[in-house]
Amino acid sequence: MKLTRTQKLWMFEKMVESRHFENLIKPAYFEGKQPVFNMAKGPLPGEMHLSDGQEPCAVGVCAHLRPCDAVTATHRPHHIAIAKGVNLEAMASEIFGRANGLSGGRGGHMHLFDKDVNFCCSGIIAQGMGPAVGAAMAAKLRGKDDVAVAFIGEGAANQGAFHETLNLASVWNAPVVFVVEDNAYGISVSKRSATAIERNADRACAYGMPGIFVPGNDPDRVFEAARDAIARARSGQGPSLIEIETIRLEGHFMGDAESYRPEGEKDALLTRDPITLYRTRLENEGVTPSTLDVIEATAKDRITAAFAHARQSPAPSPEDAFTTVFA
Amino acid sequence: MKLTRTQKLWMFEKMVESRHFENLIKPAYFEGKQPVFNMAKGPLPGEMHLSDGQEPCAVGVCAHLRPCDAVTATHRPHHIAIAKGVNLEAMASEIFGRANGLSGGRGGHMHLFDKDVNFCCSGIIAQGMGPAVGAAMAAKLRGKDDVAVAFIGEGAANQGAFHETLNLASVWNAPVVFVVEDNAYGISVSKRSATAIERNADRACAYGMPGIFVPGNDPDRVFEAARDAIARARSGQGPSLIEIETIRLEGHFMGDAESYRPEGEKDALLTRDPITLYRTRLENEGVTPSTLDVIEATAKDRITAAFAHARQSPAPSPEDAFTTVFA
Amino acid sequence: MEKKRKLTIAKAMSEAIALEMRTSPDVLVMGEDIAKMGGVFGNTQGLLDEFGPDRVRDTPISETAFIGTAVGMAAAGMKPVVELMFVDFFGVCMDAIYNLAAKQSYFSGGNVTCPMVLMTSVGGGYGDAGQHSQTLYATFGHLPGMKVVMPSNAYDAKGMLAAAINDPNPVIFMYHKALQGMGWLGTVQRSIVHVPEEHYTVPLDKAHIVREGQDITLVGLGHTVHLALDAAATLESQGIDAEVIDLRSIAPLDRDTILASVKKTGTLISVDDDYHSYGVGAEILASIAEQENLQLKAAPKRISYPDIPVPFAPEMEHHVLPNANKIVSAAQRILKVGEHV
Amino acid sequence: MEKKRKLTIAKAMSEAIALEMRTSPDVLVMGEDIAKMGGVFGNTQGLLDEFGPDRVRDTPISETAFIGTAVGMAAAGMKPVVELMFVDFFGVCMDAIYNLAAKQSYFSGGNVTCPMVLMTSVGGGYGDAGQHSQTLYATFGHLPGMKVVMPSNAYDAKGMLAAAINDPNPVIFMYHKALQGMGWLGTVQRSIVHVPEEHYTVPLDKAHIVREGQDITLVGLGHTVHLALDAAATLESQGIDAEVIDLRSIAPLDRDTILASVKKTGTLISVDDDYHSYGVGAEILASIAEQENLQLKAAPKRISYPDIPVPFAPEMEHHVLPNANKIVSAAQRILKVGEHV
Ligand SMILES: Cc1ncc(C[n+]2csc(CCOP(=O)(O)OP(=O)(O)O)c2C)c(N)n1
Ligand SMILES: Cc1ncc(C[n+]2csc(CCOP(=O)(O)OP(=O)(O)O)c2C)c(N)n1
Ligand SMILES: [Mg+2]
Ligand SMILES: [Mg+2]
Repeated sequence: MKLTRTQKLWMFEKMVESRHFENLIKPAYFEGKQPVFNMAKGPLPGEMHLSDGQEPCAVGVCAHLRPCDAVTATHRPHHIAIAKGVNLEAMASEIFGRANGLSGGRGGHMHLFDKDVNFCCSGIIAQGMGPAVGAAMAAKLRGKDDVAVAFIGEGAANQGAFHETLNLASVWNAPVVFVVEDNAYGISVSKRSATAIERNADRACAYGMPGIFVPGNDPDRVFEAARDAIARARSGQGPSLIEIETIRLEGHFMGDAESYRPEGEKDALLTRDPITLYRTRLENEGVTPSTLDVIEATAKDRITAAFAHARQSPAPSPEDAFTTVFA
Repeated sequence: MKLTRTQKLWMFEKMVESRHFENLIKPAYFEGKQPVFNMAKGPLPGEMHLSDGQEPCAVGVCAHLRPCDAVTATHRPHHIAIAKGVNLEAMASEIFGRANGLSGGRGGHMHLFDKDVNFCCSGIIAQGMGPAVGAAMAAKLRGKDDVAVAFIGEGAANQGAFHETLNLASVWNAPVVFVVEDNAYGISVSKRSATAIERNADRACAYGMPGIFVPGNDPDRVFEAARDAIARARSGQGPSLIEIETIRLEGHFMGDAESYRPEGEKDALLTRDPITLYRTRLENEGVTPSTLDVIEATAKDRITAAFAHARQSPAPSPEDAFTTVFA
Repeated sequence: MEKKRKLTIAKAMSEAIALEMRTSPDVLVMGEDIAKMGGVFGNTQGLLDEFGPDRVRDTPISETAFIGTAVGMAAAGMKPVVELMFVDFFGVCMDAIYNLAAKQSYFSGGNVTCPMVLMTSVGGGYGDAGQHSQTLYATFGHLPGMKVVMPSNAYDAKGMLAAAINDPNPVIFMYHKALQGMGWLGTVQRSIVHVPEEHYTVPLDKAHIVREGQDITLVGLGHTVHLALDAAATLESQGIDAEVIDLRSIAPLDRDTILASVKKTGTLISVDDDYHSYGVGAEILASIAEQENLQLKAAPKRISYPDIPVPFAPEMEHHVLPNANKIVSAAQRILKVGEHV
Repeated sequence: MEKKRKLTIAKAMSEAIALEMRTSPDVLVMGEDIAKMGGVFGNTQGLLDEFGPDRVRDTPISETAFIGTAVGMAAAGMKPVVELMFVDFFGVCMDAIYNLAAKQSYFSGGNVTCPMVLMTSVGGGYGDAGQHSQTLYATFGHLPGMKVVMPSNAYDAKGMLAAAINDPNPVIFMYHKALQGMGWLGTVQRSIVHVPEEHYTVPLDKAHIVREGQDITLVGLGHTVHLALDAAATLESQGIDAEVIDLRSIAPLDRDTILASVKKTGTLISVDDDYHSYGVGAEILASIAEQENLQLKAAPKRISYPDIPVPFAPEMEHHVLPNANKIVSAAQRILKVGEHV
C-alpha cells in the first residue's frame, strides 16, 4: 500500500483521537483523588498508563490492518485500541467501569477486549505475544490471509515469552508481526541498564526473521516498515520483528514522579511531540491548516462524545461480578 | 591453558569413567523390570537419562574448572558430574536411592547436589541457568575469580529462561559460560523442527556476547573453545555462549524405542562413538595402547567400586522423608 | 452379550480426541512429543497418522509460547487440545494458564471465550522424584476460571475428554500416571474398562458414587478412588460398609454429592495424593464443617500427601504416599472413636 | 515516656533490610524498580543511596532469571532479598520459586540451603483489576519447602523481615497494599505503629492474638486482621466478645494457637481475601474439623474472596471483597444459630 495523503490524514486523525482520549482521562483520573492522591478513589481507580508520545507506533502499524486481523496490546493500550478501531464509547465506558463497557466494567483499562475488531490487551508483560501467534495460526490453518500483530514495550523484550513466541512463530511460519515500542524505559528502569544490546530489532536474527528498526518516532517510517512486514505475513512468508523508537511523554503511570529520569531529559522530550511534528510536516506537504483543524476538531469531538457517553452510563450491578467467569 | 598430553589423557579417563558409569547403570536399571518393563520397579526406579556419546562436552569444559567454580547441569547429568569431580560413591549411592547418597536418596539421578565441588542439576528444562548466573554473581560480588558454567540441551535453548538469563548475565557482566549440548533431539523432537535457526551459538548476538559453535563432538575442540570462554569469564570480561555438536547414543530415557529417528540415523551415530575416536587419535599421537588400557582399566575399576559401594549401602529409613525440607 | 472393548485411559483419551477431530476441523493437538511419539503417556497415539502435522503439532520446549498460542486459537474459535507433559512443569507457564486462559472470558465480559483443553499428567509412586511426581490438584483448583478434572477409569476418560473439548471454557484435564495404562508405568487394572466405540460425554461437574455404603464416606479422585475401593473391600470383610465417591472434578467441586453421602453415613475420610495443607482434603472437610446443624458421628479425616517434596527412594516415597492400609486404619479409628462419642 | 517512631510497613521493611545490609555483606536486594525508584511500594527506599548499585540492583523484566539468580546466590551463601512486584506475576516465574528455591534443601539432603527472601505485594480494593489484585496465599502455602508470611503492622513487618532475611530457608514475604503506607494507596492507620530503632526479630511461625475474647474466634491475616478488629469493635457494642488472631504466617500455619482459641470460644470465623476454594479458610476449618472430641457451639464459617477474577469496577469489587460488616453479620448469625443447637 502506498503512503497516500488520505492515509496520512487518517494517521493524523487517529493520533489526535488518541491524544485527546488521554487528555480527557487526565483530569478525570484526578477527580476524587485530591487533596491526597489515593489511587483507589474517583471515577477512574487503579493504575493508569497513558500513551502520550507513542501514537506513531499505533497508527503506522494499524493503518495496514483490517478488523479481522488480530492485535494484542499491553498495559498501555489506548493508542493501539483507537488505531485498531475499538468502539470508542464501549472503551471509554469500560475505563470508567460502566455496565455498557466492553466487558461490563470487569476488565478496566488494562483489559480491553473488542471481538468485533479482534483487539485485546493485558496487564502482564509479554502475555499477549502467544495469543497473537495463536490468532495468526488460526487464520493460517483456516486458509485465510488474516494476520496478527503483537505490540510490546522494549522492557517486555527481556521476558521469556518474547523468546519463546518469536521462535515458535518462526518455526511455524506464522503470519504475525511483533512490534516493540521502545520508549526507553520499563517503569523506572532504562533500556540501557536492562537490555544487553542496543536494538531489539537485532534479536530477530536469533529467530531467522527480519528485524527492522524504525528511528525517529515517525508515523510515516513506521507505516512503511509495517507495510512490508504485514505484507510478508499476509503472503505466507512468515513473521517479522519491528522495533520503533518512541517516547513516553507522561510518567509510567499517572502519579509517577519520574525522579529516575536524568535532568533535562523530560524537557527535551516535550519538544518532540510527534503529533505537533506531524502536523507541521503535513502543512509543509501542502495540507491546509484549516483541513487539519477540522480533522482535529472532529476527532476531539468524537472522543469527547465517547467520554460523555461513558460518564452518563450506568454502573454495573454488584452481582454482575459473578457472571461471565465461565461461558 | 595449553592442551597438553596430560590434559588429553585426563579427558580420555573421565570419558571412560562416564561411559562405564552408564554401562553399569544399564543392566542395573533393567533388574526387576523384566519380563514386563515397569519403570517403578527394580533398584533404579524412575526415569533414567544416559549420557553416552555426549562425554566430550563435559570433559572439554570441566577441564578448565576448579572445585570452587560452579556447574549446573540438566536431567542428563552423569557425564558432567563425573567430569566436575562429584564424589563417585556418593553419586552412585544417590542414584540407587541409598542413605549415604549425595542427598540420602531424596533426589535421585536428576537431583545430584555436591557442595564440595559446587555441582547441581535438575529435572526442569533450563532451570539451572539462573542459579549459574547467581553463583557467578556471588563470586564477582565477593571479589573472587570463580566462574560458573550452565549446561543445557539444545531443546532447552527454546525455553524462556534461556533468553532471560543470557540477557541478565550480559547486562551484569557475570562470569558465567552457557554451554549447549546439541544432540539434535529434545526427546523425540528434532532440533530442526523446534529451533528457528541452525545454531544456537548464533543467538549470542542477541545478548552482546561471543557465541562459539564447536562442531564434531571433539573433546579437543571443546577444550579450546571452553578455555577461551572460561578465561574470558574469569578475567571479568563477561559471559559467553558455546554450542557443541554432539550425539546421543542411547534413547532419550531408558526404554525409549526411538521410533522417531529416521532410518539408519542411529546406526550411523554408533560409528561415531567419541571415546573410540578419541582413543584412536591418542594412539595416532603416540600414546601407547597399553597406557590407554591402564587408564581405561583404572577408570572402570573406580566406577565398578563406586557401584559396589552403592549396592552395599543401606536404604534410607522411611522417616527420613520428612527431614531436610527446611534447614 | 455385547463384546467388551477394554481400553486403557491412554487409548480412551486418544480415541476421544480423534472423534472430535473427525467432527470438527477446529480441534487440533499441540505439545511436546505428542506427534511422532504419540505422547510420552500415549494419549495422542495414532493422531499424527490420521490427521497430519498441521493438526497434530509437536512443539519446541516453550510451554509459555504454545499455551499462549492455544489461547489465541481458542479466542479465534478453534478448540485446541494442548499437553503440558507433567503438571510439575506448570511453574514455567502458569501465567498463560491462570492469568490468561482462565480470565479471558471474564475480562471480555463473556465476549471472548477460551475453549481450550490442557491435558497434563500427575502423580508419583514410580521413583521419578520431586519434579516429576506432583499432583497439584489444589494449585489449579484454587484459581478461578478453569475447570479441573481427572478420570479414574477409561470410560470416564473418554467421556470427560469429549466433554472438555466441547466445553467453551478452559479445562485442565489431569490424568494420573498410575492409571494411564502405559505398560512401563504399571497400571491399576480396575481403570481399564469397557469403552463404547461411539461418541458420548460424561459431565465435568458431577461426582460419581462408585460404591454405595452406609457407614462411612470415602472421597477420592483419580488414583485414590482405587485406593478407597481397595480399602472398602477390606473394610467390608470387617463389617464396615464404606461409600466411595469419585470426585471426577476438582473445580467445580460437587459438594452436594459429598454432603448427601455424609448425611447418610455420618462421617468421612478424604483421600488424595496432593500436598496436605490448603489441599483437596481441606476443602472437603471445610465444606462439611461449615454446614449448620450437621452432627457427625465422628470427626472427619483427611489422608493426603505430606507437606514435603516427593523423595526419590521408594522406601521413603511409599512411606508417605496414601495407600489402602492407611485408609483402613483411619476408618477403623474414626469409627471406634465414633462409638465412644 | 519513650518517643513513638510511628512507621509505615514500607518504611519498616526498608529499615529492616538496611539493618541486615549493614550487618552482613552477603545481603543484597534485587528486583524491578527497587533501586532508583525505591520499589513501587516503597519498601526499598533509600537503599540505593546507602549501599550502591552493586548491592541494590534493578533488574530487567525477567523474573525467572533474577529469582533463579537469587537461588544461585543463596546456594553460595549470600542472602538475597528479591522482589516480585505483584504476587499476580508468579505465573511467569513459579518454577524458580516452588520447584527450585523451595526444593533445594531437600534435593541436596540439607547440604545446600536457600536463604532467600522473596518480597511480594498482594491485595486489591483499589481498582487495579484481575491481574494486579490477587493475594494467592493458598497457592504459595500449599507448596512445600517455603515459608509464607505476611505482617499486619509495621512492628511485625520489621521484625518478621529481619527474621526472614536470617532464615536459612526461602521465605515468601507478602505485604498487603492496603497496609503498605504508600500515600497513594490509602492505608489502614492501625498498621502504622511504633517501631523500635534497633534490630529485633518476630518469629515466623507463631500466630498472634491481637485481641482476647471469649465468645468467638476471628482469624485473619494482613489486611483482614484489621477487618476483624473493626468487626470485633462493633460486636463488642452488641455484647459479643470476639478474640482476634493474626496468623502472621500461612506456612507454617500455627494450628495450635487457633485450636486453643476455638476451644475457649467454641466457634470460629476465618477471614481472608484469597480465593475461596482450597483457600486459607478451608485449611483453618479443616484443621478444626478433624479434631476428635471437639464439640463446637456452632458451625465455623469462612469469609473469603469468591472463586471469580477480581473485577475492575468498584461497585463489583467492593461487593465481593471481605469487609467488617460481613464478619459482623456472620458472627451474629453463627452465634444465634449456636443458641438453638
Ligand atoms: C511479568 C510482569 N512483570 C512485571 C510487571 C510490572 N510492570 C508493568 S509495566 C512494566 C514496565 C514495562 O515496560 P515496557 O515493556 O517497556 O512497556 P512501557 O511501560 O514502557 O510501555 C512493568 C515492569 C508486569 N506487569 N508483568
Ligand atoms: C519445562 C520442562 N518442559 C518439558 C520437560 C520434559 N523434558 C524433559 S527432557 C526434555 C527434552 C530436553 O531436550 P534437550 O534440552 O535437548 O536435552 P537432551 O534431553 O537432549 O539432553 C523434555 C522436553 C521438562 N523436564 N521441563
Ligand atoms: Mg518501555
Ligand atoms: Mg537435545
